[in-house]
Amino acid sequence: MAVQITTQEAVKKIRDKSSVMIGGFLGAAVPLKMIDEIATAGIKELTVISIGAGYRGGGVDIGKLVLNKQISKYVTSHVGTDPNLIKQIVNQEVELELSPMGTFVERIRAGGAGLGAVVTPVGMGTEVEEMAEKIIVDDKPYLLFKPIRADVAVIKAHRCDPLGNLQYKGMSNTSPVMATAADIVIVEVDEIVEVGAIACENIGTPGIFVDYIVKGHSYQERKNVYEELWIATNKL
Amino acid sequence: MAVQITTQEAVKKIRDKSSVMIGGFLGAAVPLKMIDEIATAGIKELTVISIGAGYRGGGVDIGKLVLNKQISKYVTSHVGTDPNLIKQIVNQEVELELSPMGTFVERIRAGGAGLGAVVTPVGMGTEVEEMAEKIIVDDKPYLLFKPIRADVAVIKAHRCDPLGNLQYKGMSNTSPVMATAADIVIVEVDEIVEVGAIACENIGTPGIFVDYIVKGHSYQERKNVYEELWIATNKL
Amino acid sequence: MSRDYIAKRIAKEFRDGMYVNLGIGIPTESANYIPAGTEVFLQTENGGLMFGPKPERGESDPDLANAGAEPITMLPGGAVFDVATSFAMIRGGHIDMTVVGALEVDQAGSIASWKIPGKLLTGMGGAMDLLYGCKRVIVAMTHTDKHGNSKIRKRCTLPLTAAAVVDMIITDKAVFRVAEDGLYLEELAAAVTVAEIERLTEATIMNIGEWQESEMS
Amino acid sequence: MSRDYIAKRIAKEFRDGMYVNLGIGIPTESANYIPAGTEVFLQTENGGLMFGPKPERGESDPDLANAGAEPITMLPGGAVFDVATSFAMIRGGHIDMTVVGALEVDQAGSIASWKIPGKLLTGMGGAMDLLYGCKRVIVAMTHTDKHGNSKIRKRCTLPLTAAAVVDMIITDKAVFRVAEDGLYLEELAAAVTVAEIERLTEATIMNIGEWQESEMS
Repeated sequence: MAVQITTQEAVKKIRDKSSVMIGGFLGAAVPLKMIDEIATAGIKELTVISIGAGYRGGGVDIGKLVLNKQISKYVTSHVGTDPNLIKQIVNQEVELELSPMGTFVERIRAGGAGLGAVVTPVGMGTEVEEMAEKIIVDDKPYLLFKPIRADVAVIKAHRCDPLGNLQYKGMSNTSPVMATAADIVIVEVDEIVEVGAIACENIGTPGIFVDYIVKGHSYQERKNVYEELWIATNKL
Repeated sequence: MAVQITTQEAVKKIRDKSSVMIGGFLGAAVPLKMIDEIATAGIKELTVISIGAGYRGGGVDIGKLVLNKQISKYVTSHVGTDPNLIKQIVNQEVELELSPMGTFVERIRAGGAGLGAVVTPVGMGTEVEEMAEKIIVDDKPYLLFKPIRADVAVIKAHRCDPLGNLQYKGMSNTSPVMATAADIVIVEVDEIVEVGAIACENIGTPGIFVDYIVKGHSYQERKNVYEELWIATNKL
Repeated sequence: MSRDYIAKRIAKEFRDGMYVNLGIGIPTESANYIPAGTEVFLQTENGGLMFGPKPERGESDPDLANAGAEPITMLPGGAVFDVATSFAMIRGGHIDMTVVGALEVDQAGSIASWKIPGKLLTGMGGAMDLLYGCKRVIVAMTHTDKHGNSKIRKRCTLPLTAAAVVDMIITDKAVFRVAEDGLYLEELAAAVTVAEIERLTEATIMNIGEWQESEMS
Repeated sequence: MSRDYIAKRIAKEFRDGMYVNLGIGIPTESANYIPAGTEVFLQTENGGLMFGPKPERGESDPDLANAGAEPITMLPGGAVFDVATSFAMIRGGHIDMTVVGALEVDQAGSIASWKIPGKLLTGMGGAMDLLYGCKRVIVAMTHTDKHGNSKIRKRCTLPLTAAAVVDMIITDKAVFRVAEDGLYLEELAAAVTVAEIERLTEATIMNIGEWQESEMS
C-alpha cells in the first residue's frame, strides 16, 4: 500500500552511498522533480542505476547529479549522451558498470522476479564476455549475468491512485521493471486520481510494488518543459 | 503483419505431431472455437503446451482433445482438473512434462525472448531438482531450465485490428507470452476493429507477434457459454 | 464445523494492507472472516490483484476468473495482468502471505501437498512458486488424515512441495509456530487437551512441557 | 550528398510489412525514402512500434520519444510498451531488419561500432542486442574514415559490437553482400570504378575479378 509524501520527505529515503534506480530513457520520461530534489539534497556517493545517462549534452535531469559530483558508480548500458559523466569516468571519479541494454533491463527484471541469473547470447564474441560468466546450454555458449537490485527506485508514471496503482502514457521505458526490483519504490506522477478511476486493464504497475507517491509536474507543465528542451536543442 | 483467415484454414497450420501452445488458464480465457476446430480436424499426436489441463471435470475445451486421444505429450504445470488426461498419463498414452507454474511461464518467455535458460530457486529441495540442471550463482543453488517454444501458438484476446494488434480484457493469462514463442501465432478474438481503434497504450500484444487472426465467438456469446458452464458446475 | 474454525482462525492472521494469496478450499473461505477495518488485497496467480466475491448470475465476465477458473469480480483499484507478471510478483517476494492446504507438514517447515506416488498425480501448479516466494507461509489443514494419522510429521514422507518454508500451521485442533529449532504449540482449540495434541502429533513439539505446566497452574 | 545516396540505397531494402529498427543518423534518414506502396513498421528500442515523424511544435508529447530522446508521433495502429518487452522482441528474433552505422566492418560480417580504446567511451547501448537479434543486419556507413582509411577490413581492429552478424554493407561507394565464405561486391555507386573500390577496401572481395570482367564486356 502506497503513501503520498512530498519530494522533500521522499528524498530522505535516499542516503549517502545508496543505490538508486532512476526510470526513463536518456532524459525522456524521467522523474524530473525527484531528480531535482536529489540534486538539492546533495546526497553523495550514489550508485545510480539507469539505462543510459541524462539528456544529450549533459547538465539536464540525471546530468545535474553528475555536475554536482553526487555519483560514485554508474550502472548502465550507455553514457554517450553526457560528456561530463564520461569525463568523470575517464578521471576515475565514477566507476562504470556496463551491460548491453537488453541484458541491463533483464538483470533488473530478474532482480525483481526472484530469478537467479540472466542467460543471454548477446555479447558473445565481444569484450562483454569478460563482464559475465560463460555457460553452455544445449551445446550453445551463453553469458550468465547476475540480477540487479537497488535500495531505492525512483520511477515515473502518468498517474496513480492512492493505492499506488500506476498508469503509464506512451513509452513506459524502464519504470515498470524498476518498480519490482528495489527495497523502496518512489513514483513521481503527473496526477493522483481516485481509487477505481484507472480501469484494471490499464494499470501498468499494481500498487503492490509501490511504497511512496510524489506529485510531480502536471502533464501540461511537463509538456512545456520538454517542448522548451526540444526546441532549445533543435529537435522540434 | 497478420492475415485474417477462417478457423478451418487456421487449423491446417497445425499438423500431426505439431507442438501447439494453447492460451488460457484451466479452461478460462481459452480460444474456444479453435480448440473445437482442432478436435473436429482430428489432428493426432500433438504436443500440447498449456499452463494446466482443461476445465474441471474434463471433456470441455482442451479436454475434448483428450477425449479424442489427439495428444501424445502434455507440457504443463498441472493436470489435476482433467481425470481423463490423468488416466491417459497413468496408462502411458500421454507423456507428461511438468514444471512449477512460474517456471513453466518463464520458460516460454525465455523461448520468445531469445534467452538461453531460466535460472530459478523454485523447486530446490524437491523432486523438481531431477527435472533440471543444478547451478550455483553467488554461492546459492538454483535450477536451470531450458526455454520452451512451439510450432504453433493458439491464443485468445478480446479484440484486434487488421495489423494483429491485440487488446486483452481481464486476465490475459498465458496468451501474451505464448504469442512470442511459436513459429506461427494464431489469435482468436471476439471482435476485429479498425486500425487505430485500440489506443497505443492498450495494445497488450503488438501485431509483430501475430500471424493469423480468427474470429471467435462474440463477447456476448462467449459470456453465455461461460455462464452456462459455471452454473452447470455450481460455480455461479 | 472444524472447517469454519480453521477459516476463522486464519483470518486472525490478516493485517491491514497485506497482499495475500489464498489457496483453494479452506484458505479461500477465510476471506469471509477478514476483520472489519482490515483491508486485505487478494492476489490470484492467474493474473489479478484485489479481486472480490463471485458475481451475480448474468453479471459474470468470461475474462475474470480465479486460479480455479471460477468467476470473480474485481474491486475498485483491482489490477489484471498476465501470468509472467503474476509469477514475477510471487517468486520475487512481493506477496506478504500465502495460506495453503497440505497433505503433510514437518517440524522443519517442509510441506508435501502435490503428489502421492502411485495415487495422486496432478502436478504442482503454482504451489512451489507461492511457497518459495511469499514472505509468510501458513498451512491450514485438518490435524489428522481420515484414518486418524498425524499430518504433522517429524519428517514428511511424501514428495515435498517446498523445503523449510512454513511459518505457521493452523489445524482444527491447534496452532503451531515453526521456528528455526522446531515446532512450538501456540494455541489449542476449544476442548482440546495437550494430551490429545501430543497423541495426534507425530512431530516433536518443543514447548509441550511448558504447555502442560501452564495448563496445570 | 553521399549521405542522401546511402539513405536512398538503404530504402531499396525495405519490403512491404517489414518490422525494422533504424539506428540514429543516416539509417533513420532512410525512412524518408520508403517506396510508395511499401508499408514499413518502425520499432524504437525504448518501447514503440509504428512511430511516425516528429510532431509540430506545440503538439509534442513528453511520453513519446525515440531512442535518442527526440520527440516522435505514433501512427494509427502503433503500440507502446516497456523496455523489457522491447528487448524481448529484439533479442527474440522478431524484428525483420536493422540498419546501423559502424566504425569498421570485416569480411566475416563482424562489426565494431561502440568503442575506441582510449578515445571513445559511450557504452554499447542496445546495439549488441539489435545486431544479435534482428533477422537481417545492414551496415550503412562511409566507405572510408576521414583519413581515407578503409572501414571495410579483413578483420576489425576495434572492439567488436557483434561477431559474424552483418548481411549487407551499404557505403557511399558500393554495396556488398556478406556471405558465409566472404564479401561479395553487388553494386557500385555512380562514377565509382572497380579499381577505386579495390584500392579503398582492405577486405578481400570474393568476386572482384568477375566484376572487372563484366565491366569490360
